Amino acid sequence: MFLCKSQHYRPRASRPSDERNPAILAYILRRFAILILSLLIAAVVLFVLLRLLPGDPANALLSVGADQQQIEAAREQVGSNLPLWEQFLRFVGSLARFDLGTSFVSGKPVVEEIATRLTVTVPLALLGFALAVAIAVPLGILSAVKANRWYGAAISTISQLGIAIPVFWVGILLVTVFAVNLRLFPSGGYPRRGWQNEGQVLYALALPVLTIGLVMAASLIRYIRSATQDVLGSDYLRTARALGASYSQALIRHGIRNGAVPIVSILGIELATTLLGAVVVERVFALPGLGSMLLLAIEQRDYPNVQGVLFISTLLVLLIGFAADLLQRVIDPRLRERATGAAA
Amino acid sequence: MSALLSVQGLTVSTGGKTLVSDLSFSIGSGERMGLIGESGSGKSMTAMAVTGLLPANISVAGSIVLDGQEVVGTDDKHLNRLRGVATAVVFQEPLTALDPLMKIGKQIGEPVRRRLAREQAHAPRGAVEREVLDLLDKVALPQPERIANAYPHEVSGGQRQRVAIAMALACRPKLLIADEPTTALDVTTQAEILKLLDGLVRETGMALLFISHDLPVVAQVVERVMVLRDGVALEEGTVGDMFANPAHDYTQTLVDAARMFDEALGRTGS
Amino acid sequence: MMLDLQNVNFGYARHRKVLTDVSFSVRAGASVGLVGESGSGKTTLLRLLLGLERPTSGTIRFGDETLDPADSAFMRRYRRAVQPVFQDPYSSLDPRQKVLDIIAEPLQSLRIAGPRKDAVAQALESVGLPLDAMQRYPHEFSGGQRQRIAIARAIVARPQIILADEAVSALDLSTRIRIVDLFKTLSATLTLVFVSHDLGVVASLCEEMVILEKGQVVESGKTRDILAAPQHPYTQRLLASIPRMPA
Amino acid sequence: MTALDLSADRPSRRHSLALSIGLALVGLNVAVAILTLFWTPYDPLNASGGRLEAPSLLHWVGTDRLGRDYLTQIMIGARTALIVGTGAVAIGASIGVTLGILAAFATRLLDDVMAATLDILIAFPTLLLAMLVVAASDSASLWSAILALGLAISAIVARLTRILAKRVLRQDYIIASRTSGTSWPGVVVRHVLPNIWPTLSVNFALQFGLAVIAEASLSYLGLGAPPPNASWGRLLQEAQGTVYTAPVGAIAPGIALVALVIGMNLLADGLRDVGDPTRGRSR
Repeated sequence: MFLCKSQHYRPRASRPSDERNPAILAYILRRFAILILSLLIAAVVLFVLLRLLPGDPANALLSVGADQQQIEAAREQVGSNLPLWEQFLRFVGSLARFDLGTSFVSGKPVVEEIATRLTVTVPLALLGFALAVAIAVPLGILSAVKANRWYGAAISTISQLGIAIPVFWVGILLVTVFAVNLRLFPSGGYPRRGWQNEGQVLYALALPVLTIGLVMAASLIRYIRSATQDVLGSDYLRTARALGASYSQALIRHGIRNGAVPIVSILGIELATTLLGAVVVERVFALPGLGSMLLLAIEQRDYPNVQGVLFISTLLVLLIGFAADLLQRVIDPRLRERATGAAA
Repeated sequence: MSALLSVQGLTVSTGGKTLVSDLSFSIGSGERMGLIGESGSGKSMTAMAVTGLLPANISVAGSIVLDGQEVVGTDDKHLNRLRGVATAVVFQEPLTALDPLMKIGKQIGEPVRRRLAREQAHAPRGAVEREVLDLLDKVALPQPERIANAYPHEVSGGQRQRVAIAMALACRPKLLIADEPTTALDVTTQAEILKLLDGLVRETGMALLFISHDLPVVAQVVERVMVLRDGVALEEGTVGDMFANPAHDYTQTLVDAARMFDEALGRTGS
Repeated sequence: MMLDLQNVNFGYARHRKVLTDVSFSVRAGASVGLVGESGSGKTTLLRLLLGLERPTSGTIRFGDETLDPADSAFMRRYRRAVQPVFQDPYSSLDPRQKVLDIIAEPLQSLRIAGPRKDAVAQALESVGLPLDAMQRYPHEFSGGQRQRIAIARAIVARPQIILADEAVSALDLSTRIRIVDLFKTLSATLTLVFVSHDLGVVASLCEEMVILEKGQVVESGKTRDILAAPQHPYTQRLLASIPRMPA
Repeated sequence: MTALDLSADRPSRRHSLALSIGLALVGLNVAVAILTLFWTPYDPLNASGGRLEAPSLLHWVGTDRLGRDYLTQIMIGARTALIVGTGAVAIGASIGVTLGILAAFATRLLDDVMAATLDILIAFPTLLLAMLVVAASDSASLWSAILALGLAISAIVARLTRILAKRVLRQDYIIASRTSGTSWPGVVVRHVLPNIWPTLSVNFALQFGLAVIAEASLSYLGLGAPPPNASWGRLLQEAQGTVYTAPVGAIAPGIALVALVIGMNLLADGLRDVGDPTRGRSR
């Protein structure tokens, strides 16, 4: 009654997926091309917008009352005397070499300054993001699974409220409660010697991280809730249950991966948002990160710094998107197939 | 003699709307029964009620005794010991019924593994994999190895439904519930799947609850049918009796319609 | 000849061919069934006949003119002469329009003179729907009634040909038989091209049929003859696959 | 099959409640904004009491550090928020819907290019873009912020419109419309716009809220409307410095902002269901 085949079926042993590898490779290449193209477009936007800034960038080098000769020399130095297209080529060329110029104000290379600032912004964003995920995943799933209970409804209502609250106001409120009333954390500031004193850095970052975590969690919960609802209503989950898998077994075996597909791309966008949300949060807590560098640069009309910060943040955002897209394809075989066709 | 499945006064309702009212029927072991009804007749509701998988906002009253165990009002943990043991289900839409992200071999392996874990304390190495291949072979899928390594979207609709049947077979259930298993398929594929199901049910001696809107399809695989309309059972009887002498006007309409299309085709068929 | 297809081929660039050398013709007043399963190319064929796509090669003739989607003067005449009915009674009616506006759309777009409300009323009557249906929205109707509305829209401009795409497949049996009857009545005065996978429906509705498999015509002719003695193995298999009522 | 139809049974009472609350919150905001054109409790620019006074019968929310009435400034902030939200969404909607419809109708290649470009544009952070535009404009004016936010919204709206329009274009009633002889512009006006409008309008409300928040953030960062135009963001920034002595100032403008944003979202949710003849049916 059982017609036994001689060979044994071993999962992953024979690999028809090898045939698909070229498709994945083709996708990675195409996606990389889009990444480069995006960076180019970003460069154009930056270039155009910066030319729109009032006045000649050379002015920043000059003291009041400079004569024509000094002005010419300064323009020569900055390159603003060249035709626009040549300025653009120079600009792209130096971006490609990661040469972001030197600050008009401090005279230091922009890249150096950015690197220092990133040691504040990146940990802030990553810790805040991790906190948001840690809050949102269990609560999002709970609010979908227990939608008919009061706490399920309460979670989704609170998250609705959460997306209507500006991040800086949450920061101010947290300062009011934890720094002013309870005196548990500092209301702002950052240790002078940075990461050489980890304890103090973490102490200084506690409230900012909590601020970002809470605000991001509010919007993440909604996405995780809806992804969970999709999984819960799916036919494959019903099949698994009908064939004897328990609720939690079915959710773990089938739900996590399927739920992850939409979530991964959302997480990419949210991580990018977190990074940029850090700009505002840094201001609330007076942290010397990328955001405060940008604000200061705008105030001082320090164009190389403005340009550098904007370019680096765009690069980071695009890289996150790139990674999220690839990760999504690792999880979902259907997307891998489609990679061979034209752009979706 | 106690029936394998005994449904008594089943009433399913949600938000004041009654979907199934006071339905009673039973299926003995090895027996094959059909539920016939058009959309909104409550036939799928009934099947889901038997598995105890209706959503929480739908309330069930009456009694469903499956393999000696009451289903209505029993908590999920106990029902889990029935699902996949006493019953297994094949659903209508083979594409969505399978997990799109899991290879077919692994998906069939899940119920196999659960059954082996239940039956014996220790399963020999490779037993699951061997049985998955056997099952693929049993539902007449070509190149079982290749299919086992493929994802659901990589095989055809008919092949996917064979996979779904293999998953149900993996449970070795006493009662197989097939909910419109061929409705989403082409006619030629439908004929193949019906033949396969018929053969498998006869070979294994499972009981079958076959749900369909299509009279001739039901007639091919079951002995006894019940006609549902708007959640109410109109009549019940053997296929031969009922289709020859329908007692109810509605059944008569359905039979007449099916016969009209049949006659248009002439007598060339089976 | 009302419609005449000669060596029609269709394929999307670089992808597999959908239709290969399809030739058949439809006489005025005839009822022709295009029968095929999924992947047979029957839906693509219908799109070609509706002038929504252009054949890669080959010609479709309407009367003594060639069907050319780019020729707007011709297309206006053609659209007036040829009207479709689709499978899904839910997606074929705009959910945000009243039935009156849905049925009147061909009159308005084809700029057909005359009192619109009267024409719509007449169309509703011929499909067996009450006149007060006009002021209601599609979701207030059942699947069978929606299909009647779709048929009313198709006949309101008094076309010569109805192209039906699986027009009864989504309906319950008891409803299906009534819509088939309606098509039967219509086909007395109209040319009917009925695309379907359901041989039973086609057999009870069409005098002629064309059997398609994988984009090719495998057999065509009088329905009676094909059913009595199917020539092609595919037609034989298709016929043998249809479940029958027990005798 | 049958189970699907049941899930569409949603209590409509919840929606009418949402609609009333939304209407009340947004209505109050609009009323206050209009009122400020004719009357405010005090002169917004000059001191009318002591510095950092606590809330009292004379000054319901107290005074700021220059002794100006706080309630007056919050009321004018309502006007600013409304102008920013409306202006940004108007710009975003008109550019976005046009582009989205064009992309949905474009040939495959052009559509691919437009879709990819929109994805890239959306990847650019709205706030950074706004900061840049505001910095690039001569003086930090309200209009440059509105323009920047409007452009950012237009990319999001365009992408959404494109997806929604493509979904509608796949429906059989579009083919029926075309074979009825309706021209493409006619199809857009008769079928596409009415069918994508419910989802779009909800998105507009969401974008309105995000624009209000973004403007507040810009003002908070010191890049917003210059002083005579009170903005909730700037009020909050000023209040942060005096949070030890006058905590009310750091709370009241935030509540006003959150109320407006939530009100807008509730209003849109409620309106979508009221204006939908297919409400209660899914398919």
